[in-house]
Amino acid sequence: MNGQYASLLIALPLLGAFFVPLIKGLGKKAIKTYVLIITAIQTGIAAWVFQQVYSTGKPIIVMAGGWRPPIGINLYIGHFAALFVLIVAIASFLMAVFNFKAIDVEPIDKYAMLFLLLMLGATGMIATGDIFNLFVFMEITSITAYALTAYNKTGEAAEASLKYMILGGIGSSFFLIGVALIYGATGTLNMAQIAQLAGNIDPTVAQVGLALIVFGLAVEAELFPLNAWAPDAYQAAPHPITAMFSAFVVKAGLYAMARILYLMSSVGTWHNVLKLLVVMATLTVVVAEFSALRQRNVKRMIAYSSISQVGLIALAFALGTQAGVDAGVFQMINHAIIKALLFLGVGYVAVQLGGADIENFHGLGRKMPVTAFGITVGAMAAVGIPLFNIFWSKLRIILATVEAGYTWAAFLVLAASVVEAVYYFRLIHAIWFEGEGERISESIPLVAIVVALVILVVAIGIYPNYLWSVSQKAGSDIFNVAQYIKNVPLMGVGA
Amino acid sequence: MSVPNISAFYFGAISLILIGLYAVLVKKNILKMLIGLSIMETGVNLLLISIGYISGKSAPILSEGIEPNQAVDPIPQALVLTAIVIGVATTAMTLSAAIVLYKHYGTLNVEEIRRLRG
Amino acid sequence: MNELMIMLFAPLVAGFIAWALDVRGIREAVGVLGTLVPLGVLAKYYSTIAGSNPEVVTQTITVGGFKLIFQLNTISWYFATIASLIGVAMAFGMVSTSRSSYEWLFALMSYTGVLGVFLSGDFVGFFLFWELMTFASFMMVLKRSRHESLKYFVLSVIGAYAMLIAIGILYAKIGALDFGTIRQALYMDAMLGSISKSLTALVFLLFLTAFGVKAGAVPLHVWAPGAYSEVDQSYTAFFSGALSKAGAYGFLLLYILMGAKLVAALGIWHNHMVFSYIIAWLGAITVVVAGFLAVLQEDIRKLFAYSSVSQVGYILLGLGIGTPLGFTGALFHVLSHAVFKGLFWLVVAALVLRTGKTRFEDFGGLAEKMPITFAMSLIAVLSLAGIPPMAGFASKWLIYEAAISAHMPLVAGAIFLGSALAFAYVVRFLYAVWFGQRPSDLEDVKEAPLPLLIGMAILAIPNIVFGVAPGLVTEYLGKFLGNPVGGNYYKLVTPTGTYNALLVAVLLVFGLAIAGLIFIYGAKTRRIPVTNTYQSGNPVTEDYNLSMRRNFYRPLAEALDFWLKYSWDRFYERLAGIAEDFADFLREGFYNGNVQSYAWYLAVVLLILALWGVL
Amino acid sequence: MVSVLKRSLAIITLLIIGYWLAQGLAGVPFGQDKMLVGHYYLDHVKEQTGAVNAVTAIVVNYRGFDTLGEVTVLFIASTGVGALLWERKKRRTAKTEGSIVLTTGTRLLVPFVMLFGAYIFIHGHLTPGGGFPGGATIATAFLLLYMAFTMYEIPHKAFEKTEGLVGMGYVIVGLIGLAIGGYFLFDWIWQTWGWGHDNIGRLFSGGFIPIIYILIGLKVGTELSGIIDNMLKEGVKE
Amino acid sequence: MNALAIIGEVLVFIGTFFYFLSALGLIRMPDVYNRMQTSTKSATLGSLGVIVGVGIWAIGKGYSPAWIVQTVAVAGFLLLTNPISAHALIRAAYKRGIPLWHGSVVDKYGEHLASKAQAEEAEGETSETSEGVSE
Amino acid sequence: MEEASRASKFVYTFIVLFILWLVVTASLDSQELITGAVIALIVAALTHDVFTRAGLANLHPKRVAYAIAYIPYFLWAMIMANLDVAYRVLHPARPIRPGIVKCRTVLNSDTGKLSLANSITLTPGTITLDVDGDNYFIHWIWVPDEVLNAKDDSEHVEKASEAITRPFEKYLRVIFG
Amino acid sequence: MIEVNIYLALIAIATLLSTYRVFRGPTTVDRLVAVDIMTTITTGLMVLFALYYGRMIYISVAFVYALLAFGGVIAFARYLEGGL
Ligand code: NA
Ligand code: NA
Repeated sequence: MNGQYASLLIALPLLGAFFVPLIKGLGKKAIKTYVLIITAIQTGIAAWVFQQVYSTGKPIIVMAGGWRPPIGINLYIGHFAALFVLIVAIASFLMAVFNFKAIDVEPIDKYAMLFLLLMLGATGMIATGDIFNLFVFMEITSITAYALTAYNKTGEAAEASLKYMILGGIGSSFFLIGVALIYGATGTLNMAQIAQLAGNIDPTVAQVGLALIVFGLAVEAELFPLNAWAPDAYQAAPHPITAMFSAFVVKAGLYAMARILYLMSSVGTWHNVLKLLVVMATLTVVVAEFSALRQRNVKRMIAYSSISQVGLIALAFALGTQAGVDAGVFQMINHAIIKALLFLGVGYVAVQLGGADIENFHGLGRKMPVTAFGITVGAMAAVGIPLFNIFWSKLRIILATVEAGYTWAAFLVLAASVVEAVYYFRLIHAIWFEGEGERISESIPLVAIVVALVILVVAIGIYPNYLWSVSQKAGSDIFNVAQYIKNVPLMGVGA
Repeated sequence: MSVPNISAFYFGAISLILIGLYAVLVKKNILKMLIGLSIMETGVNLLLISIGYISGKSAPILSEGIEPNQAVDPIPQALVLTAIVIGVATTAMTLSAAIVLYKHYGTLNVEEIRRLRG
Repeated sequence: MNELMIMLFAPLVAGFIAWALDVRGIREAVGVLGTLVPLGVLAKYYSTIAGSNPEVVTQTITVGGFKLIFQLNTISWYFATIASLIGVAMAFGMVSTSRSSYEWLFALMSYTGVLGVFLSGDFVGFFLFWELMTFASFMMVLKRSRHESLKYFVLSVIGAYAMLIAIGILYAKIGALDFGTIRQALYMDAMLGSISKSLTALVFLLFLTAFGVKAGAVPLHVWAPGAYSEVDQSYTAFFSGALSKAGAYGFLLLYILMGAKLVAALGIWHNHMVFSYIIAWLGAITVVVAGFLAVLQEDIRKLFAYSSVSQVGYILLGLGIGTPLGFTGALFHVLSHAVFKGLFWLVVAALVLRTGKTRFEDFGGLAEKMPITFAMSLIAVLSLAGIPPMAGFASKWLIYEAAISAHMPLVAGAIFLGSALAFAYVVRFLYAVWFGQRPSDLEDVKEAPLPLLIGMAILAIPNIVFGVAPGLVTEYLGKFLGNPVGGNYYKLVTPTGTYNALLVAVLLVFGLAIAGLIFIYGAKTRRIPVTNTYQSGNPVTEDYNLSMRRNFYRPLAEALDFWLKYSWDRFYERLAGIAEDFADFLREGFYNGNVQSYAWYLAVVLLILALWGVL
Repeated sequence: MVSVLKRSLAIITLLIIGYWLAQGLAGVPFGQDKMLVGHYYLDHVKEQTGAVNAVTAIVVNYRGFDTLGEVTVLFIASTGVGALLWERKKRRTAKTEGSIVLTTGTRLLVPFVMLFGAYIFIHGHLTPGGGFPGGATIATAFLLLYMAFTMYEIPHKAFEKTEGLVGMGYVIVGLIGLAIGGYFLFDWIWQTWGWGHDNIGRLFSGGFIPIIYILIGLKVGTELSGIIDNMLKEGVKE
Repeated sequence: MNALAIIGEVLVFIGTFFYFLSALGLIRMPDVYNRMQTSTKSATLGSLGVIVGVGIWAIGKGYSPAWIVQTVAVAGFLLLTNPISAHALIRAAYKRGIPLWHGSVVDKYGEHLASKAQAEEAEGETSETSEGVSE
Repeated sequence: MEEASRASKFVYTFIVLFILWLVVTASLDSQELITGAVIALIVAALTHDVFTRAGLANLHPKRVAYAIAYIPYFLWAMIMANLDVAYRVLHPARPIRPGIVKCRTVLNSDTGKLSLANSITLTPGTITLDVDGDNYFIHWIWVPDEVLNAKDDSEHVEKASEAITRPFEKYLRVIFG
Repeated sequence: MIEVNIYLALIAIATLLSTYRVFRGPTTVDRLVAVDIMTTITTGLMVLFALYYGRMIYISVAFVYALLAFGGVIAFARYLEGGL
């Protein structure tokens, strides 16, 4: 099989989604199983792609339609994309298992389609090498997200979805203005070629264009103060979807922001943009942590926690150093695992006990010990306790931040982390040391997932070497723009 | 070209974008805000199309004797086609959500639609 | 070389096994075994470290792109061995006092953490194990008390993050994380001065915060009384005896890594290094403040908790003196505090286990019921009170000598005052618990169980051995510190004085005799009828009933009222309250639910971008 | 008062933002030739894709990947609307019948509108049409039916299945390209088989463009109709 | 310039003039009903003129005869649809209760609707009473 | 007028659609013709039932002839209508006397009624407001005296129909039956 | 091309007047009528542009436009009378 078969990553979820109407009549269970199978196959393909990229050390360039860039749209599946597409697939697979327990609202066939397309959207955003195609995949992702946010059809769900739509709509419109400006200035949409030409763009155009693109993506990447939609959406969305939002949807936006940011690094005002982003990212962390502090709804609390962690990743990316980007990628992976675990756990509790309010978590250790254990491990990892995975990435980020000269940012972020420690502490205490309860039987597949994720968390915590080397490769995929340009076989149109 | 001299098309496009954004920022009825979003999208599409225009050249359909060097830039037009469809899709979604919202809340006033907060 | 790893992780792995199996008997056996391993490895390396040709045992592993260095050298061996000793004692104690595999897991995890801190030769490992030890000990507290554990946790996290930033700054400036390179670079930079004074001061302040929290230095001590009381008391032996020493070790590290740079940056004031002077005063204040507070406690756990804080203050004080003699004293006190305070806590563990009581007023006359425990506590009392020939005396004496020879009379005064206070509270402990009238519900109290007694014995022996032969310690430390103390195994000679431990040991016989007399006659003379009379101007009533067992030091408390009404505890709580109010304000104000406001946020960001572009 | 302040603030803010955007646009002068990749398309579109309409060639062939995404977006909207407005049983909300003028007009127009829709998407490579306007036109036919007849409903199941099948058809055309030409969405009809090379400018040309546009046209038509259907109904209590 | 071109151009001119008239009617007439009276007809005729005019003009300019076919098709389409939309609009106006201009002289439709409603009401009442009796 | 057979309807629809295809494409290219035939077949198959009731009967030569004759007649009426509009719009006094009148038609077929309504709408001063059975309700911009002064309803209808519907009906009755 | 400009001027005036009615109302139907007129005028304008550029293909654009505008107006009208 040649590298072009990596396009199956796009084709399969699409085929999978389009096929759902034909099996609509088979019943809920069949459709959920079907989704599980599709995500499993997707995981297989992603694993193959990952193996290809990491064993050869070369990116796969998928040329849609057989046109060489910049004539056609190309997918750039380098070290980062290969890694993250795999994460997207795995997370989707796990949540497909969770669907069996968590999703009961009709119409299930629509849910299944949207579920697959959410996976598709994030995959496309991460893989694409074309800036307008990025817009298209971003819209696929966000419109799917809008629909899924509202899927429960409660008033709150619709409210959350509308908020998301309005803010996302503004963001994407301005993103598109930015794309228009950059296109007007360069005459191309191919990312590699834009990177090549970025230095020659009229400085004003470049400044406005870059700022607008970053602005648009920052809405998706949940940067303060553009993230006000996020807690509501996280809270209102079906539990597996919330986990997917946190595990990869927001990351796709974040990655896209980082990718474009670094591609445009030869633009004159680049460093100013970075500074602004550092401020925004730091504020994201601080505000989100403080907002989580007194939440009564645990799902919302973890949503805020997720936002703050994402802010941390954004901070790492905004440092403009290799160390920062590597650390950011590392944190991305770890955070995906942790938040999948946490949202899975919290969602499962909400399903079993009828809500995600903190009262439902009293005595959870006795009621649902394995889930409780998973949530606890997730919480402790999120705080950054050693022997759990986040410790390493957080450490990396702080070191990189101080190294880049943003000691104040490190101060603020860590101060906010103290707050984070407090609210997770409260959660853990509620779970293990408050309240009473009878043992409830826990679903075997979910328990298996929880345990697997816990093992992963601890395994990375104890032996982070492999993942760190992967992160470094993925990080330099983003940071090393010259290599990126070299890797894309531009046919030299207009040059 | 300096700011005061930008073309009428750019001016129109920016105006549409700003009018749309104004509606989003000021109107209390969520449907009006959504209409504002649509106006913004229209403005953006106009902007995209305007960027591809080349004075004195024709549509990039190479029939009726039009040669490649007589045509305007086809790319923005292709992009706008896509953007329009995406806009339609977004609008459909927003309206459905508004319908569901209205069913549950009985209002479309943004200041009353805030059960999720904090 | 893998022994270092085995030694480091044996307790952790043992803890996990104990936790996972959760079978009574096996759990305890595995736990004890796990704590014994490090001691064995350390013993094996004694000759390498302390032999005529001292070698440094180094092991390097790469984790997550960081090179983690573990070193067994004179200092780390010393600290690790102390920790291991307490660790073993703790394990034996826990066999009797703990029924929870949860506690076994985290107790042993914190053991690994402490060992890791001492053995780390680089900041990543140091930070990692520091966090691990903090986390594990926090989990121990969490089990008993939400409030105290939260306090401990928050302060610890603040400390840890302060350290992280300091590490980050050093890394940013030096580009390395291992102690060797950092030390060298900072030594060079003391002359080059490429790292600014203010930045150096910042790093110092951050480390001070980090280590100060762990050592329980005032005003960062507020977590300690609660945390030390609200865990299994066998574990407190380790908590107070070994874990708090990590803070002391951190201060020592400051000297080793940054000493020259700190002197260069912060300067000298009246012949004292400024940074060092700060540490000394931090120690002195801690000694006195915590000493007073210890005296005023009515709960034996709280008493020893404050006592621990006060005693660690001695160590800081000794380190702060900044002379080799000071270091010797401080490091010696690390050992002696560990063994006597560990012993105390095991005694407390035994008392709590057998009586279920913790307040002075509930105790009395237990010497007959628990004679061995009493004997053990007597050793501890003597050592803590600084009565020769116990280890406690030798170390305090050295610190005192160091303060005098460094011309720090105020600091020396603090030591003196601290000792007086210590005497005051241990005497009360001795009397109120062991002598006097036994409450009727304590008639059935039995002697402490055997494992606990073994644990006590493990700690009692060093108290005596290093008390009688303090030269063993000073000679070992002298290798590293340039032999500031002369004499032999039994005799210490400093520039300003001499202490012959052996001679004093002879006097011990008399001491024991006196104790015996007190014990025998105390029972007959103790009954003091409560009359409606006045003592020191205070009426003696039911609720103002001064006795050894109740409100004994209340007049002191009243005298200190002007000061006691300001509580650091309340200060921190108010701070936390402000933070929470701020959080709510932020949350309600920013995420106000109105999507139009949210749209405005977007517009404002665009406006900022625009202004930044237009202007 | 607050409202006036808010309005003025909004206007000031927007004017500054607008000025900033204008500043950026001033660097991309209107009416000038800014093409880089565009030239390539114009120069090669006929021989490489067989389409006369360069925009179509870009949309379906050169940047076909975007269009696949675009199709997906509309599919998502249709699915999402269906999900949000889902009820176990639904009924039209219409209260007044259309007059005979409207109903008869609709009867007359519907076949023609459908025919015209088909015309638009089949001629996508020759005229400014394509799958989306064609599909929208077909949906207009259904819209007219909904307007005129209060009880009218599209055949949902058939439409949903068509949507799915046609979507799969698009992906499969792409996959055939992968199998035959080695690239996803490769135009095997034009480039491998060489069909229609002597027909440039006539209907039977443009490689797979007409095929894809037929698929898109049907898909868009059914999807938009489905959206209309969903929005014109409300749930019925059983 | 030949005769066809001139005819075409004149038609276009007439058409645009009617566009103008149509819009003017929109302004000048007092209520929505009368606005539609003036504007719908003029706009349709204007379109007819412009569109067919373009077709003829194009032939005159030597373009392909397909022009006239296509323009006539568009014109025919407008001829069919414009009155339908005008009808739908005026009906909507009436059904929404927009009152006739005060100068209106007769409203047969209103009378018709009223009598219809009356009949329906009577029918409803009888059925109700009959139900009541049967019980 | 009776309902035609399915086949008749289908063929009729196909023919109309194919002609429309020719008009829309404005081309006689064989490829267009083939495609047009196929599409017309498909669309006719889907919609013939909606499109027509009379089927091929509509193509009776007499009807076609009348239809062709109707075009200039109607156009003329329309031009007159617009001159009338021009007069009313441009006249400074704005001479209007509007009202809604009622007419009755003799036409039976739906298509006929539609054509009548559209014709009315596009011609002098009248817009079809609603059609209810055989009754047409028409907004008239200048209700003439004889209609206004009718003594009863039937005279009103008679006079109004005389003025509005009759002129078209003589053609439309033949064309649409 | 001066002639074309006369036509454009007339069309522009017509559009402006209609726009006035769109904003002025007073009823929704008034606005809608104005919009309907505008769409009709725009259809004519598009055909005129086809001639201006000499591209017949633009006529089909006008056609589609007229069709969609018709659908839109009908939809609004039916909505206003409660027929949806
Ligand atoms: Na959008
Ligand atoms: Na119209």
